[in-house]
Amino acid sequence: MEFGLSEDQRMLQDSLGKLLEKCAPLDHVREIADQSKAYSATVWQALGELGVAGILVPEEHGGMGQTLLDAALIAEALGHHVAPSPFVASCVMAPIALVEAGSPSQQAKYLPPLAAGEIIAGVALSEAASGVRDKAGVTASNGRLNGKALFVIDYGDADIFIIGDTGGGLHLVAGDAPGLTKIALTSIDATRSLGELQFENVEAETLTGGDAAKARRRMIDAARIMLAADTLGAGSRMIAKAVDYAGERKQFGRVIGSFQAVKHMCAEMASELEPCRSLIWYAAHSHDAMPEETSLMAAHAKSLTTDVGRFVARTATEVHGGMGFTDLLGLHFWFKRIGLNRQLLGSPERLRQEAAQMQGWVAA
Amino acid sequence: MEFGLSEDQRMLQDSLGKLLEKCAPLDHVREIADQSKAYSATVWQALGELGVAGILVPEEHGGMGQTLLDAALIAEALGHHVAPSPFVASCVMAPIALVEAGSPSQQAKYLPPLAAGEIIAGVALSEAASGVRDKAGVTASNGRLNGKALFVIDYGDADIFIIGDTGGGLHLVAGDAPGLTKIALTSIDATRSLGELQFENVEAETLTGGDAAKARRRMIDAARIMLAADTLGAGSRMIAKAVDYAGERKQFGRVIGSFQAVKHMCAEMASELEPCRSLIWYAAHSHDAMPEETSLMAAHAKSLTTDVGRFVARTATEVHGGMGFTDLLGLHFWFKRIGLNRQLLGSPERLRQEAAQMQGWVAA
Amino acid sequence: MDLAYGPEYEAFREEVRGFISTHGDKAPQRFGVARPSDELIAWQKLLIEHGLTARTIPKQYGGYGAEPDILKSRIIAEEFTKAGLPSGIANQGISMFVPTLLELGTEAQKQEWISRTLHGEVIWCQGYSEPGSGSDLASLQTKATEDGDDFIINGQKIWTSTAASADWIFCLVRTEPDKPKHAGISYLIFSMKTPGIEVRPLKTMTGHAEFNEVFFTDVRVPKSQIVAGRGQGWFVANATLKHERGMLGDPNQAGTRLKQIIDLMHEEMLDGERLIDNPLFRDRLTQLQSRVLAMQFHGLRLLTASLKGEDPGIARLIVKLQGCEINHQLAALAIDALGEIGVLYGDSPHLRAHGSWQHRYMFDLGLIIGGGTAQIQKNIIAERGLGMPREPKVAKA
Amino acid sequence: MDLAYGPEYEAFREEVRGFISTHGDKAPQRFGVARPSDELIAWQKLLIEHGLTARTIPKQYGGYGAEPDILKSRIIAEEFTKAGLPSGIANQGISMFVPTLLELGTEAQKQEWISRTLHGEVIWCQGYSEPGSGSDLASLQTKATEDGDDFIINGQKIWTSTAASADWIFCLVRTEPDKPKHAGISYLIFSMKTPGIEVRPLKTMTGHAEFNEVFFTDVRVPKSQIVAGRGQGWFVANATLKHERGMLGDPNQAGTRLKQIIDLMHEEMLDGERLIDNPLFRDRLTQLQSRVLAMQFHGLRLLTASLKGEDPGIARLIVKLQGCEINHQLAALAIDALGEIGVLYGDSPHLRAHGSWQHRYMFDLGLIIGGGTAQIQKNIIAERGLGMPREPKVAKA
Repeated sequence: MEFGLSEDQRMLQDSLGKLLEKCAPLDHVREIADQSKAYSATVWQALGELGVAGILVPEEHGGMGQTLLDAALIAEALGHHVAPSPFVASCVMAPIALVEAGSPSQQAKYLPPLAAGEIIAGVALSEAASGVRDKAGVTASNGRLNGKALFVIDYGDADIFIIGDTGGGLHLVAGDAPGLTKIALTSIDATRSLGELQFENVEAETLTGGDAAKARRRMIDAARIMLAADTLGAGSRMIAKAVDYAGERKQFGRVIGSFQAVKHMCAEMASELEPCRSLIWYAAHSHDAMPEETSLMAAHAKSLTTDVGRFVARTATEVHGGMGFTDLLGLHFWFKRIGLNRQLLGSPERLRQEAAQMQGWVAA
Repeated sequence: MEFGLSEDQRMLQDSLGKLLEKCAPLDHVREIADQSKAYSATVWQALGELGVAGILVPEEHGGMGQTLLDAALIAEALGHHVAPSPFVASCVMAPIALVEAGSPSQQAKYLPPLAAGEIIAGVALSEAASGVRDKAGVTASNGRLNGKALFVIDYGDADIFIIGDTGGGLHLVAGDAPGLTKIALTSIDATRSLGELQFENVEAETLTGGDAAKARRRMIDAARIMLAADTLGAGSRMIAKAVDYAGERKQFGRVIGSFQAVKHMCAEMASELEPCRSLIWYAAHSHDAMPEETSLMAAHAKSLTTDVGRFVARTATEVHGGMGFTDLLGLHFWFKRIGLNRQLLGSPERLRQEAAQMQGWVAA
Repeated sequence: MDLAYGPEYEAFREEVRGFISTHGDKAPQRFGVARPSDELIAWQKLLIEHGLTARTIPKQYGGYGAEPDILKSRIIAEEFTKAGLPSGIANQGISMFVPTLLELGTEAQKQEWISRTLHGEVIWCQGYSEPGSGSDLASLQTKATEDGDDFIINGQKIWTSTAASADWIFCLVRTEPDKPKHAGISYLIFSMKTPGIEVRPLKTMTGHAEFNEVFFTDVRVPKSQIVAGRGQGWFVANATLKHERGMLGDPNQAGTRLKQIIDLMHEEMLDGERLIDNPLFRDRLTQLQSRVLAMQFHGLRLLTASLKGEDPGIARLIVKLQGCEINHQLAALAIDALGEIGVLYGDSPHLRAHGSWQHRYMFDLGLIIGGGTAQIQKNIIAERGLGMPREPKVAKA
Repeated sequence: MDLAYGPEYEAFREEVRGFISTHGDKAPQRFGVARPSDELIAWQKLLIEHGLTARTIPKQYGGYGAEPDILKSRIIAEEFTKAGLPSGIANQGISMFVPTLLELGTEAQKQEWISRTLHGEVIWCQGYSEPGSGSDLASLQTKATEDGDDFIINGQKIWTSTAASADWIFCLVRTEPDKPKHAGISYLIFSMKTPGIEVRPLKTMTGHAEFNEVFFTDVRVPKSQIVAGRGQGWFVANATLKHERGMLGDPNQAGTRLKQIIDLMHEEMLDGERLIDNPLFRDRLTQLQSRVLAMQFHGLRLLTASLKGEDPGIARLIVKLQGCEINHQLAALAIDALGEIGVLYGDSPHLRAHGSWQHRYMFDLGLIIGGGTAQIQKNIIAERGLGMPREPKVAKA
């Protein structure tokens, strides 16, 4: 019985932390954001050297073959450093899609370059996970796609896209396929890239090697756990920053961290966020070890963590006073990262409704 | 333009406050509660001398003919003193029923003794206001009632009952009518009396002088405003008690009211509760002056105030520490009064749903 | 209780409506920019002449010279809002500096500044907060050293909203460094063109530079440009801040936003269903409606207290805390109801309402912090409103 | 990560199950009363003999004498809970006094008390809190004055839960009034039959007397009945409180309550609809389920840290605050879902679950306050967990 991280996992956390501190300092994050770049090539390359791109890709395809808990630790570190890098789609959802639903030849063709970080994959599953807005939806027929997909993750400069259609299937499309129109979507979070894809009779490679419905379920579950972990990382960093700032900033002749109101704000943040860590670990672990529990646990993990995340983002900003509201300190990068995580792939309200449905609590 | 209390209303508040301080001290409240009495005859009589029983009864029937805002000020004072007295049913709902739906002879028969406080009227409208539980419901046919009514207000020792049936009608039944079985219901709040009525072919006097459906609506609206006002009174008393206690109790060498956490708890209570006062005033005023707005305003006033009430009841108890949890200080009488108000005649969730329906926000 | 305004006021309302129908077409279409356009200046002049702005400011200072009448002011505001017309120039010079000068300025200062400020000829900015002095404003460090008949000012101000376009600044500086912190401050006014002043835009989390930092390096200001005397600055600043605090947490603004969300939830569709049909969002909407209504009626209560010259006590102290929080919660509901669309910003496709909900969500957080953080507000409510003890003095370490 | 217990432990689980199927019928049906019945005493003896309670307490003190093994303890707890059997006598003597004595008592004290306490022969109560000393326990005023070989005790204790049925008390008293407050306290044990002790039941807001007040008037106690020496009482008390704090906020208790609410919401009908079909209550239920699950897994994390001998840091400090709050919220949801039925109490008709939801709603508020108020918990989390500064010392007025 061990509910905790292995030595290897702690080392992974450690080396990731050091790496990101070095290659993704705030100034660099700001640079990427100011230039509206899709991601930081430096960070992506550095992560690639640690094997992040292939973390979930089986070893026989050149990956690390690690568990989703390892991926969650990476997501947490990325959130902690507001790292401007692809991850959720390209390193988590796409490998799962190919492993679960790709044919052997599709796996052989795409998994090795994904694992090596040579190609980036965007994923379009928003309509399945969050519901349909603005008449989005992609239909597949005779290997051709039509319609549009919104909120494509890791969209910017993606080489391939994996698209969920309205019928439960999964398809792979080249980033430069004829008939494909790409429209960047600007969100509050300038550290990650979102976009819209419009399809006019676009040629697609359907994933035919497994149960696409199951693969989609597992992609969405995994991505939700990643977004929760990203918020955990961003939130814990905001708490740390608030505690640090409160220990330095003086008002009325004393550091503000000695005022009980400020202390209690910090204590409340920590005591709300810390249990989320345990829930995320469990959810991530279940993806490999107890897959029948994962959908429920992923829904719980993301809804609780992103709700707490909103509270932390706001409260940590308040602890920083006016400085927290400026662009100068850059605290808002974490605030916005948490804001985006909350809404992507299922809002808390929607996830709780799904959780109720899974448990048979909703009358047909 | 004047949104505030008149001189007369301030005098009413003042004399009521003094009266209740004298005739309903905590020891007396405790005595009534310990002996499980329906109400305090002393308090009831003293209130009667001020004209409380007839506050809403027209002057031609021996009452004061005042507005619902005056009644709300009385309810607030009763909550403030956790007064063990009939009021909401006997002094508010029953007079409204008779004025709106009683025939001239019914009015002449019942309003004067009600106004004089010589008889007490219980009212059974829970099923219409809160929904049906445990198969409650009263049917009327040929002047006879059958079925059962739960959560009858001002139940104990009532001389007459006004009953809402499942068809939208209102009926008057003598407290000792043959076939009527009376069962007391014990709630957390020992200062007010609730009961169940079971009817087996009970003879009833149907109110035939007006629009019973409209009368029921106005009875429920008025009662909800009274319950909100009662919570306002009880809540503001709990805040005052918390502030006082925090100013006396010393821990760690200083009064606890000088700790910022305690100060902020008190500030939060006050800043949540104070706007409720304005909302209650408006809702009560609308009952006389803008009746088309009342149902919506009553729903808002009761849902907001009783939600805030729960927060205040809990927080004021916490400020009192262990002492707040004991029976000794008697703080729990207010806590429980607020608890009962919250659930009676429509919970906050239900009231908000009704408010949405009234505004056409719920699809048919 | 009487929610009617009475015949005298309804007659006044008709007058205002008459003005609007006669002159409404002269109102500038775009407004709200820091520097008033010629059109807006002309409009302001027209309004003053008709007693529709600067109404109670004496004629000799360029105002209309009417007796104060809160209801008439309210009727003017109601009618202008209803007609969607700008109610004249709105800036810190008019809302904060003019009342301060009326209360505490010398006759010469009033003559020099009030009329020109009212007529949009002089634009002011406010130099109060400093990077090191936020909640603890009295700890400000900007120094004014004596040099003959002048002060030499060195230091830095922050959160100065219209600094880039302002002509003059009203500014708190430390003139007596040896006195206790509250007693060493003076209130100076000087031209923003004085050599040694540098204005840098201050970008906030919204991505926009709604504020500025202002740096002073050896800025020379005649001693005569002081308001209310040396060491009186803290007193003057508090007179000014009274006017600012009244502006934050306006419940009518929340009412407008509530209406926008109600519309949004009727229009937006998710999976082919209107958002208003989602019971959870609808419940939150109704809950916020309760709070907005309560604060609107609360505003009527405060208005009545003003009319009667009564001190509304704690009822007044809670307005900023409640009002800003409700606004922030309204924005949060809109974002949540919009789901993934709610995170879009800037000039994104699919953006709703120009991204204003996200902007408000962030900017309102700034307002919760600014003008007295929520923590300071709670201190004030507890200490002044509930009479609880002040924070005890800390022992010297 | 490995949530399995492994073969050794699964074998142990089988042993426990074997015991339960062989001996389960000997378990007393009713338990939880302050004074153990003969049946419960016999059951306790059987459990100790089989190493199912008092497992790690040395044989010479009447325990089973096994090596500490957190997982085995957990397995025992799991199986007994599953079977609905009492896991032996549960009282403050066993949970708090015995571990304290093992850690800090003399050999003679251990010999005298531990076995008899474990076997239900001696029942203890705890004399810590006083009316004037709640959060600030160290300010306690109960005096123990020297008189030859004895102390004479005068004062009052409160929140003493089993005082009425207890044989002995472990009690904090002030033996050195001149020393700083933390250094003047001693930990005494004495018989509740000593002359001068009066026990008065203390009724709480629930209407029940779950606690007592204990009054001491010239109570004579031999000086030898001290644990760990004079002036060491604060140190001893903290050793004891460690054991108490671990018991508050148990996530498995919350899990049991959650299941009860899930059942309740499936069974209860309002207007002919199940409560589980009300989207608002269902959402709150699911939200609380998230929090309960998080705290259950959090418990596994703390268990793992214990197994490894690691300090879980802040993760441990938050348990009481979170756990008690979640329990309180669960009770609030049940009450709300029950509507008007939710306010019924005592022996009312239509009452559900014997009124236990209202009882819990109130009692849990007591737990939020007791054993370190939520405010004290937040201070601890901030100061010890996050390393924030302590409240500064107040200047003498």
